[in-house]
Amino acid sequence: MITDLGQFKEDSPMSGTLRMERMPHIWCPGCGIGSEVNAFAEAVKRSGIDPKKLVVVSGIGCTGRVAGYVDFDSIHTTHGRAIPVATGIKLANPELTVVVFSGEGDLTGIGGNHLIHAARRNMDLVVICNNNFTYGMTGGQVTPTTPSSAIASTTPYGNYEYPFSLPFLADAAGATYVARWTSMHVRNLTQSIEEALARKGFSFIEVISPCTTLYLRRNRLGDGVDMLQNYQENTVLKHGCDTRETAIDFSGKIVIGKFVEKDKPTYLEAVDKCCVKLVGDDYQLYGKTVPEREAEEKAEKERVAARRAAVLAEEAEANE
Amino acid sequence: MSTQEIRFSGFGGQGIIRCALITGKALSLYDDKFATMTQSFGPEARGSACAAQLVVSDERVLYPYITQPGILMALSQEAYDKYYGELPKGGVLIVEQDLVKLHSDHADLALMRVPATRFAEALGNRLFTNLVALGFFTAVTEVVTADAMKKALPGLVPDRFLKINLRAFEKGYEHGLQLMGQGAAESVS
Amino acid sequence: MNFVSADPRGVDAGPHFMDGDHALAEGALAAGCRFFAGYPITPSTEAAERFAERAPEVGALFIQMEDELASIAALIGAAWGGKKVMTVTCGPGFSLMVENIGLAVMTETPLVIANVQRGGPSTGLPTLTAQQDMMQAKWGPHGDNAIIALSPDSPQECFDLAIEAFNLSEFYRVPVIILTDETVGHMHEKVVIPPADQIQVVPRNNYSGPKEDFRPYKFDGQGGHPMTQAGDGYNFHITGLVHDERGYPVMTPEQGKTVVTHLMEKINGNADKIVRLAEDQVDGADVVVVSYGITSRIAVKAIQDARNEGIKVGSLRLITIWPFCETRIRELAGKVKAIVVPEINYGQMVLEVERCAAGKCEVISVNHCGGAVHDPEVILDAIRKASK
Amino acid sequence: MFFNDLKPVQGKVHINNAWCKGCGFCVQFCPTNVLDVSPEFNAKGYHPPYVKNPDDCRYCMYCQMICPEFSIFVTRLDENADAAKEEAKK
Repeated sequence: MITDLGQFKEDSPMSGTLRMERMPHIWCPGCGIGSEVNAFAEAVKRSGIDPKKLVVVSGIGCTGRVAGYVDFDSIHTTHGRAIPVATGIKLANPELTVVVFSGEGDLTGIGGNHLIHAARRNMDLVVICNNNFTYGMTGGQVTPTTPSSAIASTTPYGNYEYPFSLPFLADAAGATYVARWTSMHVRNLTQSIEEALARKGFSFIEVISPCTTLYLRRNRLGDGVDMLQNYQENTVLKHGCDTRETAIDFSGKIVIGKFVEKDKPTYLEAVDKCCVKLVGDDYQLYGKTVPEREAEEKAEKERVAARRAAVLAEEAEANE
Repeated sequence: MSTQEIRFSGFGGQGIIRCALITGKALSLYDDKFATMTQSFGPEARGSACAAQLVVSDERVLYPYITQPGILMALSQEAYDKYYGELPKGGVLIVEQDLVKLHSDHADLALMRVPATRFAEALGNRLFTNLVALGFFTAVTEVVTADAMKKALPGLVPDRFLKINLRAFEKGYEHGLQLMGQGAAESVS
Repeated sequence: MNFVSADPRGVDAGPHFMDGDHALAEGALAAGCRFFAGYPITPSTEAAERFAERAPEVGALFIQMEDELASIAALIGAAWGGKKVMTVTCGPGFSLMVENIGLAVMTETPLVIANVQRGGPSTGLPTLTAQQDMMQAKWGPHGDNAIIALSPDSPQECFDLAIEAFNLSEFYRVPVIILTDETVGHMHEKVVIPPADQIQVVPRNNYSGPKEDFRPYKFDGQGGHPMTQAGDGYNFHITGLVHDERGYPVMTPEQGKTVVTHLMEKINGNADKIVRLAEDQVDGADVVVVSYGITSRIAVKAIQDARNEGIKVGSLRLITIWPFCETRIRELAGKVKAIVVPEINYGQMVLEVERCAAGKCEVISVNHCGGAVHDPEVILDAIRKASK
Repeated sequence: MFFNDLKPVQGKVHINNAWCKGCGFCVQFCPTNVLDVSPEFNAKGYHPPYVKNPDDCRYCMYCQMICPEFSIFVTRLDENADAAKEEAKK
């Protein structure tokens, strides 16, 4: 046990990733969001990307608070608008890696239109969607993913709406990377986020997560530990699974895995292509030609690879 | 201060708005006048009668819309039907000779008729109708100089059609001068 | 304010015959705007089209977003990504943007929105003119907040005020709204764009000191505080919640007061520096016509006629609508018999004028519910009545 | 190759009781049952975990990853290095 909090903060592997001065956070006991943030932090570290060039954007809600806790450039936007804000920041400075970290109510309810259009454009963003089947911050109302028959404060007699299957939605809208994990699958999640950070295009990662205070309690599903055990027992790993087969029942099995990974020009690549055709090779965006930007990107990629190699070597050494 | 109010009208696709744009640009950029151009937008401006208005003055135009046009160019029957009543006594009425059937001889108006579409077709495409009409308008109204009008064309007609548009303009212009030489307004009887 | 010459890439110098919407886009490009996100809506669309057309040659980026909510959100992102940003819309779209105008006010994000007003409420009169959004421009977002609004009366002024809007927006880190209307937006006139070295722009003021001293905010009721851009290593955090100077949420009434007071005072407390008016024969006048935008041009016609009848009438044209020219109206109210307020709405500015006049002179509203400009005769009648 | 010769890697768990909300994830999911729920309360009234079987920690860091409160981390136990560090401190 550690008694010196200052020392703990300093020694914690999360220092440099979390705004330690803002800890402890506001999330409930047994909530999965913290575990996801661990996975995210680990993925960022292993990815080798320059933390200075990473931006985290959140919407509103419990998961919306992630932006406020991570020690990167971060924006806590209005409800549902994380993706368009992230779009703006990415397009304003294409060198940045932009991650949207928000909840399913925020991203697929009020912000649903933005999600499908960013996916359609193959906007170069990583979207991590915490799906806990409820609006937590406002007291446990039904969301677009709440399974049929589940109880929420606004479906007190059971949910009679049809829920979204988010991987299917993202896939249908044009996302080029789609995966689903649970907050218990922190290792797989870390790997998925790492892959998403390293690639170009619209990546959508759904993370099924327990809302202990509201969803679990109201539906008599036990506590966080019970739910994580449930995730352990009732998930089926199916990489490449047809996203039409990823619907979630109230008590059925949950399909997890990496469902989609494909290459398609991103929005900015499409802009470049069109503009070079129009203006010629000296076409510039924000004063830089395409070859100039490509050279910079290549150089940065090499630095990223070197940093990543160093992290992995250090890890290997530690495990010797 | 002299202020002229001009209405260009016809059916959609005849290049009516373009006529007003070219004239407005010519006046305000090359003829040292003030010109304000307005047009109707929205569903009512699609198809049917299409119109653009130009207020021309030696001083800054304040009220941007026309109150009573002194000149009406009507390149379609519908446009003529709709707008000719606005003209005051002595107003200038320019109509497309083949497309507009007149209701009367308009004895109290200065009536000018131009076979713009026919001339345009002779030049190869009826798309040049508006430029023929504009050349004619320039000659008969003397609101704007032909020089300014020709300078205003680049940027307002596609580059590859600039020459032929100029020819269309000149064709109309010459026809106008000819008509003026014959003794001002034509009287229809 | 620090000025530099405009980047010549964005300046299409020379005389043009263009409409107000196009001039807005040209003004934005000249001011250094390099990011535009928007959604088509009559009568503002031409500005978006112009920006889209010019973006590749200028090296700017245009994106048509899925709706107005997304457009303004993208602007906030792009502003913190380091760019000067703009969108255009009109009433119905502005209504959708209101949410994130509030966020921009709260996060002190510089951005420019042109609202090319059309008749309302709701879908209203999409292709016809109005000035019905004056109050919405200020009171649209919930909560107390202050913005700056400017109103051009011609395409030339659309260009000029677009540059001014960016300059004010950069300095005060506040959304600036260009409140124009269908008539000015669609009206073609001569617009002279000066060469780049004659255009003064306020560059983005980014912090460059030590990281530990970096504060995205300073609640001193003043403008000029530096911001930062993503990627510079300062790890900024911004939120729509009430926050401290680091940007971290602090949800107490005391902090709420600190933040709101700053946001209001930054604009209202500097009204004397921000407000621009165009006055004509106001001193010694019996009657003053207070108007803005297209209505001020219509009013001049009435004013000239009134002067020909021997009435001593002055014109006060608001170039800056918000903050409202409170001081000037108070002064005038003690000196003139009456103030005549023509506006293309059911009576919005007149409420402000009445408030400032505080009963010291008569205030006559000449309203017109939208869809058209006034008949100058109606304004003339009001001036005649006011002079008696 | 003789696996018998390999010394198992050992980790050391660092727990921050102050932030713990007693969710029990670390205790429940530790593959080698290093941790247990403490009978003690922290300031917020939760039972934080404590290291019950320190020798069994294999430095897998799952507790660190799953802890939603960022209240646990694991370092690799290297007795020689630790001793050297202590020495350096003195």
